[in-house]
This record gives sequence, structure tokens and C-alpha cells, in this order.
Amino acid sequence: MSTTTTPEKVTGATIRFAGDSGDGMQLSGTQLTNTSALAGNDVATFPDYPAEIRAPRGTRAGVSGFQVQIAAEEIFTPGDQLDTLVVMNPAALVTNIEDLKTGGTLVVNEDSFEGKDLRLAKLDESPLDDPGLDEYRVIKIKMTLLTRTAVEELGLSTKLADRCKNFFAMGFVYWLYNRDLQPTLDFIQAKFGGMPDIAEANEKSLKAGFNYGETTEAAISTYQVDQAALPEGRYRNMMGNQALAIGCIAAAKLSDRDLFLGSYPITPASDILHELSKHKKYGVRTFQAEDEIAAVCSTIGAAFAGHMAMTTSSGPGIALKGEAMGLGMILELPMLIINVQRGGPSTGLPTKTEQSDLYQAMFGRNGESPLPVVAPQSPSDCFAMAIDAWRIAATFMCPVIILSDGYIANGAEPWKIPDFDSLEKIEITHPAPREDGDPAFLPYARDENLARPWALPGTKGLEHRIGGLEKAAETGNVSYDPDNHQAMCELRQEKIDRIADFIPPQEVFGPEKGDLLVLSWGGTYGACRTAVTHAQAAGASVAHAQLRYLNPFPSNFEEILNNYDKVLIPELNLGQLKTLIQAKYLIECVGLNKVKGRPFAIVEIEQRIAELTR
Amino acid sequence: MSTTTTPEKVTGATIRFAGDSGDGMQLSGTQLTNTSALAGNDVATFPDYPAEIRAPRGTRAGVSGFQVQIAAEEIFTPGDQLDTLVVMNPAALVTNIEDLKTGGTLVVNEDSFEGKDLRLAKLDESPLDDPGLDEYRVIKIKMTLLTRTAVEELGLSTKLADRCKNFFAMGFVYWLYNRDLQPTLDFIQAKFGGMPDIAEANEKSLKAGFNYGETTEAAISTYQVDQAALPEGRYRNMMGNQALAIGCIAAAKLSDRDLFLGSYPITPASDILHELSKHKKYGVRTFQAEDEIAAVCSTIGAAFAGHMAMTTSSGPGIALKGEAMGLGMILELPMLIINVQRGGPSTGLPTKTEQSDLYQAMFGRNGESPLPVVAPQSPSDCFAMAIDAWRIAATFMCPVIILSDGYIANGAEPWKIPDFDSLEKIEITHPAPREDGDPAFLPYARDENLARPWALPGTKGLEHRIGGLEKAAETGNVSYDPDNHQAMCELRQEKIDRIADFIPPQEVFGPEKGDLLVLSWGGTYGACRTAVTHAQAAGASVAHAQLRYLNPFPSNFEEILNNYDKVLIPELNLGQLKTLIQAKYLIECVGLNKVKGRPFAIVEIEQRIAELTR
Amino acid sequence: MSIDLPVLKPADFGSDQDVRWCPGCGDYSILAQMKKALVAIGDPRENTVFISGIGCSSRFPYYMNTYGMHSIHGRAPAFATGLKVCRPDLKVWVITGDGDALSIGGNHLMHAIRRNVDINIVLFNNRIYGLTKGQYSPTSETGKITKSSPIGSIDNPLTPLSLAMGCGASFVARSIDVNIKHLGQTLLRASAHKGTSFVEVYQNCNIFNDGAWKYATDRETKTDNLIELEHGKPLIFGKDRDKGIRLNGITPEVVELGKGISEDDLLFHDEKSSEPSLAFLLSRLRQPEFPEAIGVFRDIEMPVYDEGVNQQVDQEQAANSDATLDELFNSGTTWNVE
Amino acid sequence: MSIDLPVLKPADFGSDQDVRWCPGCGDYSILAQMKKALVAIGDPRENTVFISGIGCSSRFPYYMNTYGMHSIHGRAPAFATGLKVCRPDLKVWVITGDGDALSIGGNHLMHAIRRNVDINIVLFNNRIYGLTKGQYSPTSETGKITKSSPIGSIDNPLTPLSLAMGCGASFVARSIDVNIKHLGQTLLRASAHKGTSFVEVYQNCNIFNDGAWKYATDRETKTDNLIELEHGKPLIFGKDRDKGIRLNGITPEVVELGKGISEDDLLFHDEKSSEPSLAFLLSRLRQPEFPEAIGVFRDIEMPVYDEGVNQQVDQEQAANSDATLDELFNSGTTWNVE
Ligand SMILES: Cc1ncc(C[n+]2csc(CCOP(=O)(O)OP(=O)(O)O)c2C)c(N)n1
Ligand SMILES: Cc1ncc(C[n+]2csc(CCOP(=O)(O)OP(=O)(O)O)c2C)c(N)n1
Ligand code: SF4
Ligand code: SF4
Ligand SMILES: [Mg+2]
Ligand SMILES: [Mg+2]
Repeated sequence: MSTTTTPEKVTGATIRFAGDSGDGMQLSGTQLTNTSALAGNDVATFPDYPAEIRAPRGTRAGVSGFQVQIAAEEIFTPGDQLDTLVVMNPAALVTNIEDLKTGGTLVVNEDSFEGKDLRLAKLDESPLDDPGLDEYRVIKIKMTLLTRTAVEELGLSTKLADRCKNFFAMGFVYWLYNRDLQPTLDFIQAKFGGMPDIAEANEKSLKAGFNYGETTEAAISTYQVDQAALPEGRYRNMMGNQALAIGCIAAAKLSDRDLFLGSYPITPASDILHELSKHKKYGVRTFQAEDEIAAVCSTIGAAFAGHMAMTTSSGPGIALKGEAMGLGMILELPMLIINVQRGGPSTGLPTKTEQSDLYQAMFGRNGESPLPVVAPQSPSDCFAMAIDAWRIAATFMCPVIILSDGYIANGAEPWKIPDFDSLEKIEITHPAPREDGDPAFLPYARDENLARPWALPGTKGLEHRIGGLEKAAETGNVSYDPDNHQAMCELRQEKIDRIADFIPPQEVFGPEKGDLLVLSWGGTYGACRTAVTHAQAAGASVAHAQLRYLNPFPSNFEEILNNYDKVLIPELNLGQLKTLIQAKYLIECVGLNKVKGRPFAIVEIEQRIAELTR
Repeated sequence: MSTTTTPEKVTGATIRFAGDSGDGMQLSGTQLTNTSALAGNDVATFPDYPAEIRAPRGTRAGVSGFQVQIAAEEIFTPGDQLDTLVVMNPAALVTNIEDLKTGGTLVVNEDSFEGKDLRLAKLDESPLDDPGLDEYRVIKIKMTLLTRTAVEELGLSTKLADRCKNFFAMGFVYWLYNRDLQPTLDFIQAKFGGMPDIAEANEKSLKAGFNYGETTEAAISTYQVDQAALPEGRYRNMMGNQALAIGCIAAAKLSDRDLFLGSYPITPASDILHELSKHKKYGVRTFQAEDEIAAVCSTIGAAFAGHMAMTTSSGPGIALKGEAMGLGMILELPMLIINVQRGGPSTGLPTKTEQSDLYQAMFGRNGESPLPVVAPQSPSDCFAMAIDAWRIAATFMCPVIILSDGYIANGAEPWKIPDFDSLEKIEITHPAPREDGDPAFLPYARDENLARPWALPGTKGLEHRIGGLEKAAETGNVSYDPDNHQAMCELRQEKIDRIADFIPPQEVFGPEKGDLLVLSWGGTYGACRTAVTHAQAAGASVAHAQLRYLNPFPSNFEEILNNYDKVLIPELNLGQLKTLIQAKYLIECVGLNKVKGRPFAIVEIEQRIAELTR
Repeated sequence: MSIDLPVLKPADFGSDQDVRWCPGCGDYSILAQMKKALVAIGDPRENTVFISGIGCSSRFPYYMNTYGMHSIHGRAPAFATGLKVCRPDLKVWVITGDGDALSIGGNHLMHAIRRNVDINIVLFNNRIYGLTKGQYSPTSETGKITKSSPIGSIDNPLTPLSLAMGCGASFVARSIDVNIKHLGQTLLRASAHKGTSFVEVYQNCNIFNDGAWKYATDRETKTDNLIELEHGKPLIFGKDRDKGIRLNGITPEVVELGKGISEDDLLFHDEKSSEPSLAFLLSRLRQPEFPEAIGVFRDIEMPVYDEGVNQQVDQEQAANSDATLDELFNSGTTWNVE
Repeated sequence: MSIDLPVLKPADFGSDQDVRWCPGCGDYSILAQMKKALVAIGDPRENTVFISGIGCSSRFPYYMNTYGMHSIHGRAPAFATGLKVCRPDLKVWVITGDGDALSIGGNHLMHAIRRNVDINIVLFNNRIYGLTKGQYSPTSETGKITKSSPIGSIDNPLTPLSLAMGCGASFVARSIDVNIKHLGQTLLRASAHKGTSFVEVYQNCNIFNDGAWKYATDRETKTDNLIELEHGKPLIFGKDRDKGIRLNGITPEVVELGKGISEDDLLFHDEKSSEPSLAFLLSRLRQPEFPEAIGVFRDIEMPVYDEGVNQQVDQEQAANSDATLDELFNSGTTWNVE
């Protein structure tokens, strides 16, 4: 690959493709991500699309975007402001332009700024005529025309030809950022190999876009993003939902059993179901239930059966599972309950991200019903968290809630691939069969973790009945005894509390004591870590703690909180973690709360840090 | 009514009937309660029965009890320790005896302490032979034999004759406490008038019991409980569920509309459904839904229709309603959601009381989904609370959660009957029809309370669509706009917060400042108030606050909390209100937590007060 | 007194919101026919309410300039029941999908039908979960390959109309998104029926399940694959109307007319039959063995739930017209403290 | 090799927990017959699991010395599905009531049946909510006076077997608590069937709905009010077996034998019919117009859900017997950082 312009070296770039939902922007972004990862960059992505399958073509509501940050250093977010924005139509331009940096590059498909396009975007005049665009480096390209011309000889219908536009746009961006075309050419072969015409058209368009840049020297400069200094190893790109799925398969195998998923589709959790349903060869059984209640109940049935059982959903679906989760808790059977959070309340903003189901995870059940809650911090962390969560569930015999979110679920980042054999096994023992003379089996006896035995149906001599009524200690028989009830409620709480000593102590990034601790959980990790890094570099006395275990809190957590004058908790909700921490430790915290269906920008956190440390 | 023994004057007495579920103990207790109330006593009751319909006869699991305190002064609980315990069989004796005061009276049906009775109660020897009984005044009566003899001439079957035993026991207790037989004789006529034989048998048994006391002078002394100095007025006995039902009918009428209840039966909430279904003549529509989800959804439909809509359930059922409650919240329609709490978690202890669904009420929904929560303090307070709750719902256009509990629901106390006309009206206005030229109707416009208009289907020109997706301010159209989402989340929270200025300020019983504040909510009111009264009398610097509004807290609440050195929160859970208060006010509180399926004994609270004020 | 009511046009029933279905989606046609049907029904806009669950189809209420509620997934019949019981004066339509109605919402559908609440339920059956991007649904054919069934689904599909019959439905019909006249007529019939009207509409999802109903909509094949039910008429079908359905005992069979078989030998449709067995049998006619029936399968009178509720209330109110709240407060045993 | 397995007695299937139903409750009889049936079935205790929801009937598992789960209200079929899909080696029974199965649990029942999961569902139909002390249930007759319907319920009752047929059930039967022999046989038939067996048992709740099935259990009336289905046999009933059911077109009618009507004119039962219309029609025979049918209505082979799931898994595992987790981890595009 050669280019006539000498590329300008940059440490990173944030690029967004934006166009109509039908324009293939998600594909463009994914390809750029993979190519860049292969080039050794660190990458982080943020897809953002409308709730409709195909929102009306050309409208603002129909705009779909995919943002990726590629970098020569370790990064934690898909970036705040854009270096380059590609827009395929006027609606995409007006809804995205404000994220473009002053001086940033705006690539426009000029062909789709006709009267009809403007009308669909509810615009009276072409935004290309807006003098405000002067602050950007605007590159107008007749992409539709050029693409049609590029594929002309294949004799495709105009409709099919126009579908290749995104490859043209991609090609141009590849030129701009000195990307290698080969991975995408390979992808085209793999994906469209069965339809040679389409494959060729896409290839031609991709190359045409690239060549257009080279030939016309459309831009003053192109960019070069060097390899990031990631730890040595083999990598692949990993999306959060995919990592959860693969992590769960690994967890099942590490504990030497098959996986069962009971689930009902819901955005943004469905992809876990999709992914797992592909892996039957690893002994995975997926049950697409009639609703969320059946999903969780089948999961409990599978846990009783002795499988690694799990259920996945998002906020509204989890609300429906509350009653059965309470049963799972009192049955003391191990299972995972995964909530990929989305914008709430109610149906809310189904395709947007939020962290507002923490209360629900902690308290959304009747009675005293404590359950462990954990939260992965990034797409690739989902893998480790799934295994961790199952280890807790199996060790303590209890359902464990994993709180992911839409941002993590759909975002991607490089994942350092482990050797399966290097992963720590999860030892589970089941009580052995008994003969007639043996002492009676006690299904609610306790081990050193207060866990009860996991006796599997089919095992002779362990026949026992479990249920949702309060149960007598040891025997598990129904008991209305007042003192027993108190003892059992306290015991179930105590069991969960003891997990604090099982999980790793809380780590802190930065000074052990100081003015400010930034405390985050879940997908806000990247923005917080980056902001704290910047603030530290600027000399602020600030540390960052990423809380991966939300219930119970790690054993050293209180001590850590007391080491800082102030605690800032940025959350994509109105202050839910803050409530938990204040209630438990009586330490006043400062909330930074955003509920816009979008992740934090790094600068939002930087600003607040600056205010609190100045 | 005359008696040969001169009665001993006492300020009050606590009496419990205990026998097999089939022995009619609930009826005996209820009759004694009514009779005593008619005699001008203050009364408070506590029925306690097994979860089974008819648990196996004669077993410990089958014991059913009814406790009543009758008093010549104002009382707030059914009493801690028993002055008199009536037991109909060995199982009842062994399971109840520990609640009897030293020196208390134990009335025993001697006839049912045969071998078979002992075996059913899993006893090797008759507990009547236990020397431990010496600390009580034991009165053994051959009740079965005496009852059979009393009704002999009627020629009833033995089975039917034996069914009258409870009237015999009642008669004896009436003699012991100098009660008038007439109200119960009237009751017998009203209830069994259609079956003259049965009516006569019951009458004869009642009188036989009374006469047996008088004739045999079975007891050394009888007791006289004088009239309590209740405020002037007309009274009736009221149970909590009944008061909720009647309060809701009143609330509907005060706001000039019909009542709709969508409900699915569940203990201990079902009686509200039963009660309301009797009142069709007041325009009440009850819908026994196929499940709790349909119940709450039909309620939302009825609220949309313009009715006063409500749904009732208990913990597990409320868990199922979570998703729809979130919809009700975002739709901003007024309705009541009543949770009559029972022992949890899961199915738990269905017939026992507990206060462990506060977390669920506050947080049991996905997303940022705040709802007002209120809690009546006693059976008769349910009436006022229902009206209050509906006033809040209609004024602020939101669902309101009422947390009652099994103790309040089934307990009874005198209720001072108000004049309907003296109750404050609830003014509700609905927007008027519009003509074609009128400005567009804005279903999410706001009034001074941030409430949106309640536009009724059928009104011309107000056609609008509501739903669970985030909605644009004012128009209510679907909106994915990030800033709008934040604004709407904050607005919905703000609206609920503002209710703090609408509800009455928190009252305190006792000194305005001091060593200790006892803070209670719901059914623990009586025990706390009594314990604080006693402690105050003993000179402790302690006050009592009964929190009837749990979300938001009253506007002066923080100030009050700060006026005391310590705050004690007795709750029938593991510290749920404590969590809320600590999170909000960062004030460390002391918890007194009981989860035994039973209410607090006054002495339990007294002890803790003593410890904290010593 | 005669008032000149403004005559509404179909467009008057459209709201100001952009319709956001995929171009080419069958939902557009149903929306258009519904607007026309409402014109024919003639109720004022404000007396009509559309209630839906969640799904592509369930966006429907947003596009209607009537009252409407886009509720939660699967529960629309329950909202509609509460509304209708309180406000029998309103016309209530429930719009739902095969996932919404039959998967998560199966229980509410079943109970609305058995109670015979006076609502009209229109089920857009595209045999797929559209909104969540293409998982198989309870009406998807066994072996279907979707995102959640990469090597084919295992579940046996439900026949919605058989289910409705199993719940004792009083009105059951089927139509097709592109048979616009038939669809319009069917909606009118549903509206005219007192009690729950259950209408299944074959609807094409051109994005995730394109051509699911091809056999029933293709010019070439449709006459052989569909049979239009008409009350009192024999079951005849085929391009040349030369085929029919005959009963052999209780088993239906396809026969050719002529060759000794006359119309009189055929099964005659009776939508008014008090027993649902015929309608049930007709609902079991499925491709490829049989042509599938469209039209009204059943339309009988049965006690209507919301009417019953309101009758009881009216009756009790009439019998106790002097009942006061004070009477309620003072019922039972009372006493005075002076 | 022959091992002497200890022969179990019915009592061996009883747990050590006190049975807590009301004296006289019909549930006792079903419990007794179940224990006997399990002896006949001959599976070891540890391979049998009872799963129930909530209700008086749902206490059943506590009284069986097998594995068991007393779950939450209405959801037992869903627990059973999860269990059976993972452990096809176990025999799974679901015990449920008319409220548990048909009210709150309707959706799960429907989907278990249509998927044809290999479980046996026994519905104790007492036409009342027992455990919550007597509200009307979805099978209560219209007009029923209960605590929640003081002037009579308005809901039309469901016929559980018609519903099951509407969901495409592969095995459907009905028996009566006090017909102990028939009940025992029916449980054995249910157990033998592969796929979902759905058995309705008429059960007396002597506390809240005593005599609900009097017509079917009273010595005097039962022969006239019941008809016992036998595969391949004509539908004959009556004390003197002198009455029968005949089809008039598709409409059943009661006829007297003799007077020119012979057995051959009657409707013949066929539990193996591939189409459910006959079974559906039989399920619609209701008192007082018709005798009600007991016995096996339908027993056909149909693809079984849990088998299908496990076949796919086995097949994929066999075809990829060398699949390693490392392969999974490394799939897709990977690159090395050195
Ligand atoms: C409680 C809940 N569970 C799941 C979802 C996700 N969801 C939305 S629509 C849908 C299925 C839609 O299928 P269908 O009813 O056939 O409608 P279509 O989109 O095909 O018109 C699902 C699973 C949800 N919104 N809420
Ligand atoms: C979620 C939930 N809702 C309601 C209840 C209360 N409840 C328990 S059993 C029951 C109905 C029982 O009726 P049925 O299934 O016919 O059983 P039966 O007692 O008659 O055997 C109800 C409403 C509950 N336990 N859980
Ligand atoms: S996904 Fe299918 S059903 Fe949904 S709008 Fe698009 S074409 Fe219609
Ligand atoms: S209430 Fe009825 S069903 Fe329940 S145990 Fe008693 S008799 Fe049986
Ligand atoms: Mg669909
Ligand atoms: Mg029942």
C-alpha cells in the first residue's frame, strides 16, 4: 500500500460513520475497527442506532452511527469528540456535526443533499451551505455517482449498486488513515463469496473509495496511527455480549458441566442468546422461552438439574423475573442472572445505554432477599466477570446478578486471548448417593461458606423437596417457627456478606490517599480512568477505583473510601451507587449523574474532577 | 348480668383463644372483641392462623389463635403477655403457654387431652401433668362433655354438638370478664337464624359456659374492665383491610368518580377484594384478573379511563407488577397500588406479618422510577391513609404505593366514624373538549405541581397517545433526544420530591429534643407508642415519631432527626427504613430488627429504649 | 334534530407522527385499511382507543389520531379490559403481534377471549419477532433458521385461531395484509361484533421473514392455497372454483368438483354454529395439505364480560339508589362514646 | 446380569411430612393413586421429580419421597421444561390446580403443551381457589357465588381440555379423584406417553366447593353423566349402557340405542387421530346437555421438545468432537502483539 501524501503521525483518532439505518454504517465501523486492531492499535467502539428496525429512510430518527477510537496508546473509551465524521445524508450531518472537533474532517456524500433528502431531514436549506461548516475540513464526494460508476460493468440494478456506497466511504477513510485494505477484502470474500457479483461490487467500491482519495488528494493530509503498546499476546476484538457468552461457556467447562440458557429476546441482551445458540457443540442448550418469567423459571429448573444455568434480559424483563429470583434465592441454587441495562424507566430508550437498574438488582424482590451483584467494566472484562460470577454462585450456592449495559454490550475492544488451561478451575462437588442405613440427607446443612449441598436429582438416597416457603435449618422442611425464620433470614444475609472475603480486595489506581477518589462501576470505567489519568498528569491528587463487585462490597472498601477527602461517583443514573454507599458507610459522596442514553464524555468527568480538586 | 363473685377492677386484659383450626377460635375472639368494644373498651386484636386451610386436626401446625386486648384506657396493640389463655387441645397448650403471664389464667378443655390428642401433638405425656403449670391459675373444664350435655335435648349429631364447644369457652370467658351475652346472642340469631337448631345449640352452649363459671365459681376472681376514655363519637370495630376498602370507596366518592379494583387473590390482601366486591351499589367495579400482571394492567387501563383505579396484592404479587408499575409511573396516571405485606422472601410465611417489602416498593422497577410510598399505622388509620394516598395520586398524577401489613390487615380496633360530609373533597379537573381551531392539546404540559393533565378518552379534541417509551416534554411524543431524557427523568423525580410540601409535616410524640427518637412505620406503631409512653413515664428522654409518608419524607424530617442524640428504628425486617434514612440524611441510626413473622412485643422495644437511654 | 356531522376521511384518522415501519412492511397496508374501516364505522375519533403491546406492529397506536396506549409487551388485552369495563362507551381495539399476543401475552389473550370482553383484537402475524430483529416466534414453522435458532427451531408452531377456539372465542376471523378489500371487510365485521373479536392478519415482514405468506399472496398460487369462508356456503376454492372440502366422518378432505361430487356434498360453512367444533376444524386446515381458510370462522352471541360487570353495578345501584356513604360507614355493630 | 431390585411399595413413595390437606379433600385420593402408579411404573424414586406451583394441590411434592420442587404460582411447567431439557433421564411430573395452571399459569401450560415437552401435567380441577380460601377460578361455572363474587361471577369458564387441544396437545385425558381405578390407569397412560401428557382430574374441595362434581360421582347419576372413552369403541353410556353419542354432520347428539339405532351408528372413539378435531369435539361435551367424557381423548406421537434440543446438541457435538475451548477463544480474526 502506498500513498502520495506523507501521512501525519497521530497518537489516535476518533472516527464516526453516520448515515441512514439502511446505509450499512455498522458494517463500515466494524470493518475499520477490525482492520485497526489487526494493525496493532488499541480500539474502542460505540455503535448507536435507532429503536426502529428501519426508521423512515432519510429522516433524523433513522440515523445510525458507529464510532471508533483507534490509538497508539492504551485507551478506555471510543473517544469524546470526533476527528473525522463521515455523513451519508443531511439528517446524519445535522444530528452529528456538533460532536466534530473544530478543525476536524467532515466527509460528505454530496449526492444525497437533494431536495427530497432535505425534506426528509426536515431542512429548508442544505446544511452544506451553512457558513458554520467553515470551521471544519469539509470533503464533499459524489459517492453515489462514483460508486455506481465503479460497479457499472457488473450490470447490477441501481438499488444494488447503491448498497455498495458504504464500501466506497470506507475505502476513502482507509486511505485517510492509511489502513490496509486486505482484512476487509478478506471479509468481503468470506461474507459475500456465495454471491460473486455482490462481492466484486463491494470490492470495487472499496478500492474506488481508496483510490479516490489517493488520486484526487482530496485531503491535505492523511494520518498514521502507530501500534499501541498492548501487553504481549494474541488478541481478537471482543464485544461485551459476545464476551459474556464466551465467558459463560468457559465457566461451564471450568466447572465441568454443560451450560443452559433460558432467555426471552430483548434489546440489548438478545445477542447473548444469539451467540450462545451457536455453540451447541460445547454442550450449550438455549431455550427461547415464552416470556421472561418462563426464562428464569426454566433456569432454576436447570440449576436444580445440576447444569450451569443462566438467564439474560434487560431492565423490563428483569422486572418480570423478580418473583422467581426471590425463589432462586431461597432455594439457594447457583445460577447467573444477566441484565444488560438500557435506558429506563419502563420501555424507556431501548437501544440506549444507562446504569439505572442497580436499585432493581439490589432490591427488586419481596422480603429480605439479598443477592450478589457484580458489574464488568468493559467489553473484554465481561469474559472474566462471567467466570468470576459463576465461581461465586457455585461456591456460595446462590444466584448472582451481572449488571452489564448497552454500551459495554455493543462496544468492542481487543481481548487478550487466554489459554483455556491457564484458567483456574471451578471445583464443584455434589453429595454422593446414600444407602438405606445411611444418616438422613440434610439438604440445608451448611459448609464453611454457609453454602448448602447441591444434591442432584437422580442421586439415590438424596431425595428431597425444595420450595418457596420458609424452611427449617438443615432439613429444609417447611417451617413456620418464628425463631427459625429470623435465623434463616440472617443466615441468608450473612452468607452473601461473607462473599466480601472471597472476592479480591478493591484496587485503586493512583495515590493511596488524597483529595479525591473517583468511584465508578460498569461501563463508565473507561471515561473515568482516562479522566483520572489526565487529571493526575495535570497534578491533581486524585485516584480512581473501579468497583466490580457491588454486593457485597470488597472487604477493604470502607478503608479506601476513608482515605480521600471527597468521593465522586459518576453514574449513568440519578445516584444509585451513591445511595448504597451512603447508606452503608455514612460517607457523603458527590454524584455526577447523567441520564441521556449516552456514555460519559471524558471531559465531563475531567471538569468535575477539576472543580473538586481545585 | 349478675355474678356472685365481685369482679376485680383491672385497667385491661389480654386474652387469647387457641385451638385447632376447626375449633372456631377466630369467631370466639371476634365476638369477645365486639362485645368489649360495645362495652366501651378500647380493643386491639391479633388473629394468627396457619397457612393451610385445615392443617391436620390436633397437630401443632394446625393451631389457630386469636388474641385481643381489651382496656379501660387507650391502647395501641393487642398486648404482649396474656392474662388469660384458653386452650382447646394439647397442641394449643404447648404452642401458646409461653406467652401466658406468671399467675395468669389458663382455661383448658380437659376432654381433649386423651391419648390420641397427645399423639397428634407429638407429646408423650399430658402437658396438664407438667409441674410447670403451677405458676398459672389453671382451670380445667370438661368442655366437650358439658357442651354435649347442654345441647342434648336438640338431638344433634355428636359432630354438630361438638362444633358448639367454642361458644361454651366463650361463655366461660364472658363470665370471667363480666361481659354482656346479648351482643353475641344477637349475632347468633343473625348468623344462624336460618338454622334454628344450630342457633339454639350455640345459644345454649354460650349460656352453659357462662353459667358454668357462675355456678362452679371455677375462678377465684372475675374481672371488670371499665370503659375507656375514647374521644366522643360513634364507633365501630374496623379491621385494616376493611378500612382500606371503605377508605378507597370514600376516596372515590370524594373525588366524584367510580372505583375500579383489578386484583388477583393472595393472602393477606384478598379480603380487600372480597370487601370491595360487595359494594357494587357504590359504583365499585372489581375485576378478578387472571394474574397480578393483568390486575395492575387493567388498573392502568381504568386509570386511563378516568376512574379511581387501584390494585391490591402482597409481596410476591407486587414483584410481578414491577414492570407495569414502571409504565404507570412514566404514563403519569393516578392509581393506588396496595401491598399488604407478609413474611418473605419468596412465598415465605404467607399468613404471617412482616415489613420487608419497603425496598421493593422504593426500588423494585427498572430505570429511574420514583413513586410515592405511604404506610398506615393501624387498622383504623387505613381509612384515612387510603384517602390521603388518592389525594396525592390525583394531585400529582402518579401511582401511589400503600404499604400495609398482615398485622394491620387482620387486626381490629375501634374506629371513630366520620360524617361523610365532613371529609375534605378531592378536586379533580379534566381538560375540556376542544374544537378544530383550538391550540393543540399538550398531554405532557405541567401544572404548578408538575402534574400533567388527565385527559379522558371520549373527550373531543384531546386525542393523544401515551406509552412506555421516553416522551418529549409537553407533546408526549416519543423522543430519543438525550437532553430531553435527562430533563424528563429529573422532572419525574422532582415531581415526587415536591410531594414533601404537600403532605403534613412529621409529628413527634414527646419532647422536641432529647436523647432518643424512636422512629417507626406501619404496624409497629402501637408497640412503639406504648413502649415510648412507658419509658417517658419512667423518666427517659425519648420521643416517638411515626412515619406515615415514606417517600418522599416529610419536609421537616431531617430537622427532627437532628434533634435527638440517637435514633432507634424498630422494623420487622433487617433494616430497610434505616437504609433509606442513612442514605438520605447520613445520620447513623440504631436498628431493632425482628423477622419472626410476628409483631413486636412492647417489652422488646422498652428494653432497647432502656439500653439506649440508660 | 339533525346535526351535520363532519364526514371524516381516512387521513383524518392519521396522527402527525412519522410512520416508522420499514418500507415495504405489511403493516402499512393494515394501517390504511384500518383508517378506511374507521370511516365506515363512523364513530367519532375521540370514542376510539387503540391499545398495543410492544413490537413493530404495536407502534400502530402512535399513527392513529385517536386515543391510544403503547403499553408493555404482551399485556394489551389486560389494559383494554380495565378500560372497557370502566368505559363501555368506548370502542377499544387491541393491536398485537405474534410474539406479543402468543408468546409473552398468551395468558391475557386467552382470558380476554374466554371472558368475551367487548374489544377487537387484531394480531399481525408475521411469524417472526420483528422489533427485536428476527428471532423465531410461536407461529414460526418448525426448523426455522433465525438468529436464535441457527440450526433450526424445534418448537411446534401454534395456530392462533385454534387456540382462540380452545378458549371459547365468540368471533374469530383471518385475513391478509395485501387482500385489502377482504381485510377492510373483516375489520368491519370485527367491529360490528359484540364481545371479543379476534382477527389474525397474515402480515409480511419483508426484512426478517420476507415471503412467509407467499403461498397465500402470490397471484399464481393463492387461489389454490386459500379458501374464502362464506356463511352458509359450501367450501369451494381453486382458480376455477373446481375444488372443495368435504368431510369424511370428521376428517376433512380435498375433493374435485364434478366427477360425481357436487357442491351439496361439500362442507358448508356455518359461522353461527353454537358449538365451535366446525370452526376449530376449519382452523386446522393448513398448508401444504389443505388450502387455508380466510374470512369469518365464527361469529356468535355470548354473554359479554364488561356488560355483565356493568349490569351488576347498575342493578345494585338501582336497587339501592338511596345508599349513602354514611350508611356504609355505619354498617355493622356501632356504639357511642359520650 | 440380573440384579434383585428391591420392590417398592406405595408407602415407600410417601415422605415423612404430615399431609396437611383438609380431612375429606379429594387430593388424598390422587396422592394414593399416584403412589400406586409409581410402583407400577417401576422407576427408582430418585429418578422421579414432582414440580408444582402454589395452591392446596401444589403441596403434593412435599408428600412424595422423590425429588421435588414447590415452586411459585403458575410457573411449574417452566421449571419442568428447564429441568427436563437438561436431564431427559428424569421422569418429571407437574402437579397443578385450576387456578395455578389456568389462571396465572395459562401461558406456561400452553407453551409446554405446544412444545410437547416430555412431562406429565396433572391438573387438580376443583373449580375454586382452595388455598386462598375460596374465590372462583377459571373453571368455575358462571354465576358462581364466592367471596370475590358475592352476587355471582360473570366470567365464562374455560374447558381445560379444549384449551389443551387448541395448543396442539399430543396427550389429553380426564379422570376423577374418587374413580380410583380409572385414575390409576390414566396416570399410567400419561406416564407411558412420550411428550406432554395433560391430565385433568375432577377433584372435590369439600371445604369451599363441596359437590362440584356430584353429578359425576354420585352413584345414582354418574352413569348417565359420564361416558368412558375407549379407543376404537363406540361412545356408549347410561346405567344400562343404552345410550350413545352420534354425530349429526359435525354436531354431536345423544341417542338411545335400539329403536333402529345400533352401535355402528354411533361415534367411534379414535385417540390416535392425527387431527385433534374429534378430541376437541369430545372435550366440548358438557353437562347438563351431554355426558362428560373421561379417559384418554388423545394420544399421538409428535416431535418432543427436549429430545429435539438434545438431538441438536448431540449432533453438533458428534460433528465437532474435537472442538476445544481454545478454538472458541481464537475464532474470528486474531492478531499477535509482540
Ligand atoms: C418485557 C419485555 N420483554 C421483551 C421485550 C422485547 N421485545 C419487544 S417486541 C418483541 C417481540 C415482537 O414480536 P411480535 O409481537 O411478533 O411483533 P413484530 O415486531 O413482529 O410486529 C420482543 C421480544 C420487551 N420490549 N419487553
Ligand atoms: C404470585 C402469587 N399470586 C397469588 C398467590 C396466592 N395464591 C396461592 S394458591 C392460589 C390459587 C389456588 O388455586 P388452585 O390452583 O385452583 O389450587 P387449589 O388450592 O384449589 O388446589 C392463589 C391465588 C400466590 N401464592 N402467589
Ligand atoms: S422489521 Fe418487519 S415487521 Fe418490523 S417494520 Fe420492518 S418489515 Fe415491518
Ligand atoms: S381447601 Fe379444599 S382443596 Fe384445599 S385442602 Fe381443603 S378441601 Fe382440599
Ligand atoms: Mg411478529
Ligand atoms: Mg383449585
